[in-house]
Amino acid sequence: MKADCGTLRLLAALVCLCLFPLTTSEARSQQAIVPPQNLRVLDAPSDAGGGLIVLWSEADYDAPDVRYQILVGEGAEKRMVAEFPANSHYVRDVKWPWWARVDRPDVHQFNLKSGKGLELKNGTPYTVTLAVVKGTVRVEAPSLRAIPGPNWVNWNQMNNLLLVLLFGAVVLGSIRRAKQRDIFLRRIPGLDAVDEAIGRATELGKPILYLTGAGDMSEPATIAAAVILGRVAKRVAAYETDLLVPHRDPIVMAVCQEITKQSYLEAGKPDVFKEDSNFFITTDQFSYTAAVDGIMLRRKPAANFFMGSYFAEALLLTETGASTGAIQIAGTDSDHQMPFFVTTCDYTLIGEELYAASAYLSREPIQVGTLRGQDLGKGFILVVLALGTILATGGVLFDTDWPRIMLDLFKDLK
Amino acid sequence: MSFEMLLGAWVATGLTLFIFTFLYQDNPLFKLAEHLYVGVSVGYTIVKTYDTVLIRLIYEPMVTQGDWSLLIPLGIGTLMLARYIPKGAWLSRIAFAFIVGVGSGLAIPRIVSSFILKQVEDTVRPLVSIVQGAPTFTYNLMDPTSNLNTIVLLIGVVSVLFYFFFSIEHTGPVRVAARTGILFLMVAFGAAFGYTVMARMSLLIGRLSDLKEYAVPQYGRASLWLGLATVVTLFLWSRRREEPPPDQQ
Amino acid sequence: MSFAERMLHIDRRLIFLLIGVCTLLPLLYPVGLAIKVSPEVHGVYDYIEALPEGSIFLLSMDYDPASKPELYPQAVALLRHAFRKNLRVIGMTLWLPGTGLAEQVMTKVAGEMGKVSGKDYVFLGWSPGSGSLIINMGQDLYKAFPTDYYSQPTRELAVLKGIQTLRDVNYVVSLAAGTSGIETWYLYGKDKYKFELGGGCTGVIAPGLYPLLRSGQINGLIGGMRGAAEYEVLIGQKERAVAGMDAQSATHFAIILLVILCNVFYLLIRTSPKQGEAR
Amino acid sequence: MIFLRRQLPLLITFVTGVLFAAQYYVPHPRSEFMLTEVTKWLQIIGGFALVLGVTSLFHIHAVKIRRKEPGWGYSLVLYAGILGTIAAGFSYSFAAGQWVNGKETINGIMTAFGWVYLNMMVPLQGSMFALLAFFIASAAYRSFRARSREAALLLIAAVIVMMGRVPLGEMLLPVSGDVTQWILNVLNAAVRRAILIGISLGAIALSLKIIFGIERAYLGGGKE
Repeated sequence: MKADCGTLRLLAALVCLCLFPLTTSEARSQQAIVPPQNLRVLDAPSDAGGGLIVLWSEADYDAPDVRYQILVGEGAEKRMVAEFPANSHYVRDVKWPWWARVDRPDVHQFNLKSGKGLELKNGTPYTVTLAVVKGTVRVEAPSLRAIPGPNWVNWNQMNNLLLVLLFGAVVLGSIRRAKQRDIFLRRIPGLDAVDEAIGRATELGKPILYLTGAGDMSEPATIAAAVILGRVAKRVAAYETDLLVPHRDPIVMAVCQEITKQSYLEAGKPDVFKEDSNFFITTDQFSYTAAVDGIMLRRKPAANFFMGSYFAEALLLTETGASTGAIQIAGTDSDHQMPFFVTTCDYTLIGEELYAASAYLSREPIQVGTLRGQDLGKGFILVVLALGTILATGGVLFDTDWPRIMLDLFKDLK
Repeated sequence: MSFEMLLGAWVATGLTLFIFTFLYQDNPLFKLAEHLYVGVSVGYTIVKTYDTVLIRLIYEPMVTQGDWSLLIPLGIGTLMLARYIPKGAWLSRIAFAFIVGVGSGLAIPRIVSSFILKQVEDTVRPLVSIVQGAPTFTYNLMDPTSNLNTIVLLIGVVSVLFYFFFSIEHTGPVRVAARTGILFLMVAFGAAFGYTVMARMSLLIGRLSDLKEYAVPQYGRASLWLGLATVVTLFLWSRRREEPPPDQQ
Repeated sequence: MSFAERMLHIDRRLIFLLIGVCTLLPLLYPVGLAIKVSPEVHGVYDYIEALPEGSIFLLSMDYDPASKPELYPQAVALLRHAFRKNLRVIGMTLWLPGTGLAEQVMTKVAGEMGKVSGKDYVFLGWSPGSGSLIINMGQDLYKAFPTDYYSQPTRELAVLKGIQTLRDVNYVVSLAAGTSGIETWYLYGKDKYKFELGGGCTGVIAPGLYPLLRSGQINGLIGGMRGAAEYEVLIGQKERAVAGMDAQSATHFAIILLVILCNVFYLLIRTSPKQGEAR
Repeated sequence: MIFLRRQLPLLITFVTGVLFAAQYYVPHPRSEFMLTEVTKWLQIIGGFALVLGVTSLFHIHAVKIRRKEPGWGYSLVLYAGILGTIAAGFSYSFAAGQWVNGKETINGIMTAFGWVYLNMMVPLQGSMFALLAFFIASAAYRSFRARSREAALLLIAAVIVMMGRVPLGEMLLPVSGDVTQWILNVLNAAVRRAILIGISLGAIALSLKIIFGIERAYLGGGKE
């Protein structure tokens, strides 16, 4: 094999020497065809096995009209599995982050994977070689053997792991901190609107309607709705206004009943607490809606609160409420219903504002800490966006590659 | 036309019209159709769950293919049903713990790569492009990837993120950013609003197309006859009620 | 009560009537307005158009009867296109209540194109789990669906020859009416198994999918009945969605008119001096 | 016993959570095998969860019927719907010559179960949501007011999109189509992206809290 190569190389050199005087102007692409240098075949990293990578140095003759061929075989017999122009397949073309790169960017890299027409079994040695073809000239590099095998770590995803660990630490740390001392939360303007609406209902001597949404007690929006109900009930108790809370979920009703009772107690008005202010209607979406609409039309509440998660019924509820002239305050994380809440209600707590309002009121360390942790996460992303844009722009302006050192960290490359 | 198809057309038309009577006001015809709807959906769910889960996913692989490892999920699933036995209810927690644990574990890294890294990656873009070898600022609004749109997008993402900041006071520059954020939010909600109108109208168009189809003589003009019958029933019902119906306004 | 207030308090059933008429008239007397095709819909169409014969196309019909008018025409158009290109089609759904509709559309379109179940296409039906189902399909398709909807063992089906996991599928399109839809297919599917993903969805969730469209996580998006109509135009078989577009135009303009009227009256009430408190 | 009831579930959540989060970074076939098996299990357990979902409905309406609460007749209708559909699902199809077993069609012949689905469930659910079209219209007239500058902006954007998404709008005002595209592709995408990032952070935080046993609401239900 070695001898073969030597002869070929010699032959190629001779051919080139003969041609040289004719081709001085097209020098580069007409370089001598020599076997590829520094050929290496390795087990592909970060995979479940069944993959090999072939690496070799760039050559002077790398041009579109020269082609590389990859040959693979189990024994001595090899067959061609890929053929491509010589100016393609570099390390820099492989979509791997910089830390997972196996060599310098200008080295050639070809990934062999088990798939259509090729089967690479783990643990089996394979013979791989590379040939260069130009016109009728074909030279082959010495064959190499490699064994594909599975790996325990996918290095391409390490940035993902790093971010999970970082964010996890931030969230858990914030919760711990919130347990030790007070964390600042800004006041949510929507809460003023809540107080105002209760005040107005008292003036008019009309009841207040409070809905907790369609979710069950496992949904963050429902939990927030229950917390805010506590606040509303406390105010309502102080003013001795009527409170109506129709429910769609028996468990949510039971929880809310407790919360309401507690609020009346805290307001020093346990005697005005009515057991039936929280009541269950039905689980069916539209039956519930029809029933609540009926309550709105008959009792004409002065203020309607829609907190929690809502589906298509949202519009039916708020439209009827708006037509009775009630002040309407909504708070929901159901983004599909948000437009309707914003246009039909006087004030809407949008998405996370609902959780924030609940954390603000409850001061519960887990809620407050989580909110703080998420804020820090958002802050981190904001910094990445700003810095990343500057670096990316710089990279284009100055035609450099080094901004990748940071940018790759925030890409999903696998 | 077969008898089943004819009957089907009449039933479908009738039920559609019963639901639509809600537009007049809440009434027994609507309530009937609504409860029937819930009942049929639940019945359908039960039959499908039986057929798919018990037969196709458990029985067939276990008995015909001998995959006895499926006894494990069967056991965990049964634990879940222990919820209904007061003394054994705590057993269901083991099943929930398993589902929720695996679910959370599966979700975390995938969310990071799909919805955080991918989204950040697409937002972080150079603010200049190379056009014919020279750095140029592209400002074609209709090209979503032009540099101008990249800037607008960046401002939008940043300002909305600022709006949802809760642990700092909204004053000074943060206030400006948050105010910009709310404007962006409103435009996006507007777009959602327009699109939702389209969606709901499509549903109505779909139902009315069906009614139109069933109004042809082959179907015995089901839509027309049943429409008439519904109106008459509704009229009689509202006359029979002692007190006048409460004003819908 | 001022004029504006009286106008705002007209019986809402009159408005219901207006919308009913605006929908019904164009359905009875169609005009056939021209429909422009958007780049989002072209994304899906072009990709299917470029797939070589025999490629694997998976259509996941993740909707229930509530969204039938929007997504059923999309499913019909996509299946017609795929069968016409002689792709091997896998049909399924993540939504239990949509099983019957999905089965109906598969058999209907396959029947009209002369395709045979098991040979040219397979309908896998519904299976529980959503995310875990998709992962399981990505790991081993035959484990996730040991049999198809008709209880035929999937391993023996000619149409699935050479397919082991989702990695071997060339194109997945999810027609989604909500969660357990396009996002789920990305999160638990494409993220790891790297197939190409396209989407079709109801109008309600369409705006929320644009971030994924921009970042290339989905290569196209067919939005609502309008999207379906565009696809019908592209494959040259204009049907229900195109027929609905006139009615869609009429109702949209009716709504726009109503919104404008509402705000005019609202402004009138607000600016009238003694009605400061009126709402 | 306390351990079994309280600590064991938390321990299971912690171990499975960490294991399956870590699995993502481990491409080894053993880790992949574990993923294949456990997702298969989850699929089956998911089916059991569905059963849980519908049982509370049975209970609520049974109580209504037993106590003869107002409207208990409708609860009977609901039960009839459930039982009728189940009966159809397990009936014998004479046309196809076999048991229906939850199939809508057998060899291209529609079964009784398929009939119930297509002629009852599909029109009922479809019509229920079609009602919303009417209510959007009445809300458009009665309540979609520009109460504030923000709401005004929302309505303007809505009107543009409503015009730009229908042929008539594009014909009368050709620019509306392009403006709609821009709003959706740029302004809307920016907001949705920020919301998506926010929601994702929230979801990750929640999952982490569940794994570390800080959030236990999901364990609810059964008494200790």
